[in-house]
Amino acid sequence: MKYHTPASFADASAIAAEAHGVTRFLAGGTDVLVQMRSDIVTPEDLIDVKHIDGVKDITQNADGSWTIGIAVAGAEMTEHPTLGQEWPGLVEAMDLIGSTQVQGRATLVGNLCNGSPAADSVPAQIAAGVTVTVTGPNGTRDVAVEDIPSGPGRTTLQKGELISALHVPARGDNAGDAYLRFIPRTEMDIAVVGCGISLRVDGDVITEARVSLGAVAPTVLLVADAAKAIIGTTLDDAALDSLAKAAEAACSPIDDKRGTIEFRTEVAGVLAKRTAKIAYARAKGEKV
Amino acid sequence: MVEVNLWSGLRRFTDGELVVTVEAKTVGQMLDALVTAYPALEPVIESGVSIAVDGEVITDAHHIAVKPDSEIFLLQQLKGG
Amino acid sequence: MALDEVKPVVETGESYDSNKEFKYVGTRPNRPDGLDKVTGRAKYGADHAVANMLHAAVLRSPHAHARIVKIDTSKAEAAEGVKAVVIGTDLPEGLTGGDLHLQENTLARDKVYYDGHAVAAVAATSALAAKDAVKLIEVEYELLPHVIDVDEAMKPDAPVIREGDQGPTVPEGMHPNVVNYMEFGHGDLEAGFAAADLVLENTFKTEATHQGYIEPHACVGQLGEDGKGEMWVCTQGQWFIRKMCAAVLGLEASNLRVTPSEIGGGFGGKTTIFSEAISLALSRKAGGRPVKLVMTRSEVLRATGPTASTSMDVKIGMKKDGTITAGSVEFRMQGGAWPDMAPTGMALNCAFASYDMPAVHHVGYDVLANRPKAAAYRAPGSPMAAFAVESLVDEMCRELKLDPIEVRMKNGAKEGTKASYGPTFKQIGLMQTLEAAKAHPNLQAELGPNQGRGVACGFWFNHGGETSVTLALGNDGTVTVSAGTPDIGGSRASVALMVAETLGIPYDHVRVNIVETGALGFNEPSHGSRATFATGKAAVESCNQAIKEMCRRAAKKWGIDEDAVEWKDGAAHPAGPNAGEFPPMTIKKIAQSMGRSGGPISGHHETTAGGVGESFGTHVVDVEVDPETGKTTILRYLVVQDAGRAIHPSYVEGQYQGGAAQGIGWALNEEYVYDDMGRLQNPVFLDYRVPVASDLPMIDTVIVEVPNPGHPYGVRGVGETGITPPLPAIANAIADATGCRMRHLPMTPVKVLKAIKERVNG
Amino acid sequence: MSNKIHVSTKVNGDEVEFLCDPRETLLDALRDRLNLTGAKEGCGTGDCGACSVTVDGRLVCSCLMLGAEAEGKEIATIEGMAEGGELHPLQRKFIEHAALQCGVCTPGILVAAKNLLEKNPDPTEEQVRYWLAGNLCRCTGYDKIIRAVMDAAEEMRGAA
Repeated sequence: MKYHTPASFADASAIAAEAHGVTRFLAGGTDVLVQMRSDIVTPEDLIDVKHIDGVKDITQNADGSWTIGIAVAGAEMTEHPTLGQEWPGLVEAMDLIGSTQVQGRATLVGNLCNGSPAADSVPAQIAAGVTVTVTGPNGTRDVAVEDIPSGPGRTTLQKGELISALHVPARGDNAGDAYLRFIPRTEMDIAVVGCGISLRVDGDVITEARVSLGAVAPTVLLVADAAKAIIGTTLDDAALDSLAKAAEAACSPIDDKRGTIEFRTEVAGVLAKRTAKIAYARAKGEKV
Repeated sequence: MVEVNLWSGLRRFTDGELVVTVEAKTVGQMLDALVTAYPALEPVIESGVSIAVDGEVITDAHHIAVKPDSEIFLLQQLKGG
Repeated sequence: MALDEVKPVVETGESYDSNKEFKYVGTRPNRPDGLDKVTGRAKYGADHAVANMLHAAVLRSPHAHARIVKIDTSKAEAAEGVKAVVIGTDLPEGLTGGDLHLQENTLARDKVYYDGHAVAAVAATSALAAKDAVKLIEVEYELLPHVIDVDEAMKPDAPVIREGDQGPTVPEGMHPNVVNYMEFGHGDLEAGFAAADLVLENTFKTEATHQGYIEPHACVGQLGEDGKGEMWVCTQGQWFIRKMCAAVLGLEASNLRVTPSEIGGGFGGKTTIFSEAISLALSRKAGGRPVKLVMTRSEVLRATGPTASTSMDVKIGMKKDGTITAGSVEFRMQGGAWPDMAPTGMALNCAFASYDMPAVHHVGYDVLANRPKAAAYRAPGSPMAAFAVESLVDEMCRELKLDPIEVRMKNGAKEGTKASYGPTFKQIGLMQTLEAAKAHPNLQAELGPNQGRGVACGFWFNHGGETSVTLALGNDGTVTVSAGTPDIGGSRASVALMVAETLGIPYDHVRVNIVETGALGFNEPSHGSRATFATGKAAVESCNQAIKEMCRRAAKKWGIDEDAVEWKDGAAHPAGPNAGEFPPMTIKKIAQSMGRSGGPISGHHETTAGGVGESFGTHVVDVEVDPETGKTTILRYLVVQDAGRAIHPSYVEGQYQGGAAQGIGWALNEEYVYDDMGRLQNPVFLDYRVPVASDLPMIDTVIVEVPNPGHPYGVRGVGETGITPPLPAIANAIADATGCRMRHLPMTPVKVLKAIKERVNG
Repeated sequence: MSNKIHVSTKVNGDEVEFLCDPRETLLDALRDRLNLTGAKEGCGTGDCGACSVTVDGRLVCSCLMLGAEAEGKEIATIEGMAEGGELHPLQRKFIEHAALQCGVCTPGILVAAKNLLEKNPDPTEEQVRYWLAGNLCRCTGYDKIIRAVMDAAEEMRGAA
């Protein structure tokens, strides 16, 4: 295995583009090193992107949007003084991944590029409308997060491409987000079901919403029907019930060691309701 | 002579007897005497049994004394964790 | 040998008066090895490195059951840095019985029996080189049908795992996978059931769990052409390692010197060998270079010794007033692909041990399956048995609207009870644990919606076993104790306390060393809750021997009869006014002059320790179950257990808390999950879910002390009983909270939610 | 093997350097190259925390970081926790509270707990439990560990 420490995204992309064998980018390494250790993947070229300028920065832009460096660790997001006030769901989702130790290294982009349908931060990213900049041999392009994963362990990134920045929209007024997941323990598990919701209210009425579900399909889902079920409502019981139904209807999960089809479907509805309540309360300025 | 209580699964090796009487002063002698009286018990005893003498479970201590009034039970072998 | 020639050495029923006031016993000093363990200095299995050392890696079967057609190791042998490769046929032939089984499990010869079974191993100049070389070994397998589930393995059409291993007690006509059969009981079962107002019968299942010690198995083995070798290894028992490695490799036991490292947890799983003999075989092949072999976590879960999975039928009869009239069980347990590994016999013996019953009957089957060779796990068999019996008792209490503690007090075993497994109990403390549980404030805590409380009792025999201890007096009056039972949870401290108490010297004047096999007589491992009991007892006897010698030296000095000298407070004293007037001669003074008064002074004791006292416990747990997700949260947990006497109460509490935590994991989330191909699906801590810190509340403890008359300080042994009640206690609490009776462990959210929905939907 | 990487780093305040294979983890480097065996490998997958160290003050699993990544960093391990001959209050409290049984998870838990108290000198029981959720202990049921951390925190607050 060759270990590279490029100083620019262009160099990183070039190394990957020219590589002949398996290539991995190394940011936090909390997935890559596990795969190496477990003999699942031993890359021939490992490209450490942490020596590129700006990858550890969290920047709020003039329009209120955020640019998050691709090597920013979960703990750095949690400790940021204002990011979590605007996007608590996104920060909490990232914070749920692994242990305190994992938080010291794991990144949003790594979580996304690992391609797991159960990735905790991804439903929150999708709900928040996060986009990424992809750098490749042919320059850069911007892509919505929901268009990155293409199946378990797979992404739409092409040979030589890597994510070079992550953009979180401006939060704006009267809005809130939340992420909840179900795990059998209190910590240290992979989500059996995850749900991220971001919404905006006008008074008591929900005017915008994005609902995303994890671990219930081959990729993390953006569930338009679930959002429709609560837009225009005050999140009353009927709205919550139709939200749950829409969430359940979107599920096409598998039976595995972590959960059954029946369980995942049922709990997707339960979590959607619980997540929506938190996001709604936050949008209305309540402390949750 | 001492009385030995067997577990009921051993009945088919002892002509149906569940309590047998043998001549012995130690646990080891008691086991030997059981095999002499009922040769079919040998593989069972060879593969390992525990013995309770007066309420105390003994695994390997075949030197322990048995007396005519001792309460003796043969048990499945007990191993600890 | 004629009967008269044999002089019995030990009688049962030795009785010590331990109802005394103690100066050291029962106190909580810092443990002697604490400093090394909080500074990172303590050396565990993988922390050892020696000059010229090679590193090993093991190739393991990806199949649950297959014939090995061909192994080609040539590419691996040619790889850079590789110094030796071994396969099963490199090991000596002709072994039988348990030794053969150990050898087969060390390296498969003709057949692989489970996913993870070792097939070949490489020693190379670095761990990475060894790991790379293993991938170059080519194995051709002929796949065979496999079976994982115990009930499936007993069916007539189940694949045959081994031929010719059926024990003599197995009834004719049973499948060859049934390798042992047990049956025992007493009383008139039918009359008992007839006398009952309520007879309930149900089937319970538990899945295999792993001890989950945090330290993977690790060793450094060195073996020369002359058959002499050394081993550094993390183990519960260095003599067992020596005995088993010698048997597997055809060595003379005393030519192998085994040094135990500090041990990072064992819980029964480190009482046997798995890969240790491989390091020696590789070393011999590599010209005697030392070989380090460290398992990965995934190897630990796939290829060491988890506990049995079970399928259990229980039937109990109860009168309206709660009197239990009869009970019967039939347990089917698999312990992997080799016989006598499932703890069926012990499970049966423990099943009704907490009850005084006029009629009991037990039937058990030991069954083979294509799973790893089971090892002991904390009170082997007892937790599963308790789950089945204590769940059914609780079900009956609920149906008859009786208080679960009162019913246990009404029927509980006590001194004089004919135990369910035959003999008559001496002093035991079950009733006292029930009384203490009843009086505990946790019983008064109010329960909210979706919350429930569960109670259960548990039992373990405890164990004495083969034990050797020596104690040597230093020239300044301090003492060194050489013990053979590795210190897993503070036993150096408890042994030092008993020695300090017996000799009347300060605790920190006693150093307890855990020594290698060349330095002491044989010792069984630290298993069966025996370290503090048996090593402690032998240490006390060693003290007594040294005291006798010290008194003799004083007597000689004083010119009086040695019987006229007594030992107290760390000094020899004239026994009474008639003995003459001499100032006490302290241990320090005797030690300083021992070279001149007859030579070094030591004491030693070797015994198969008798006088074992059983330990009972009662647990009370409060849970909350999320009705929408089926997730159980432990709100409060109480452990009450009879310790006999707590030598170092902090470490007794630690055993109670640790046992409860393991039981909680077993009850709720831990299990071996297999796919259709018989491959283990969760050989990582990510998915083999042991409890984490945020899963648990504080675990309340009450130490009950009903001294064991068979131990000089009343010790019973405390390590194991604590894991037995949590399984049923939590099931009973979940039933209380939800109305759903969970009969299949673990009680995962998936299963609990399903049960809740089925109940709600009728 | 020709592609070994030369790494210069600081461990417990001391400048050190080592050569390692690019595949070797920081844990491998600490244990096998620098003979600092206090950090343990319990799982190799970041699930047990026995290998916890801090890198530039950030708590990490050293099994989830490459040795090569240590270049220019400041690493702290259990071996550096006692200053001079004096135990850190956490180390002392762990012994006093019997917060260890087998002790193999102890170095990782101490390193993690120290990092917590540096960030939050007055944590609640729940905060301690969640902070340490990635440090598995199979012996104690965590009770005495949590008590020892809380007690050490209290003592340190008093001393501050």
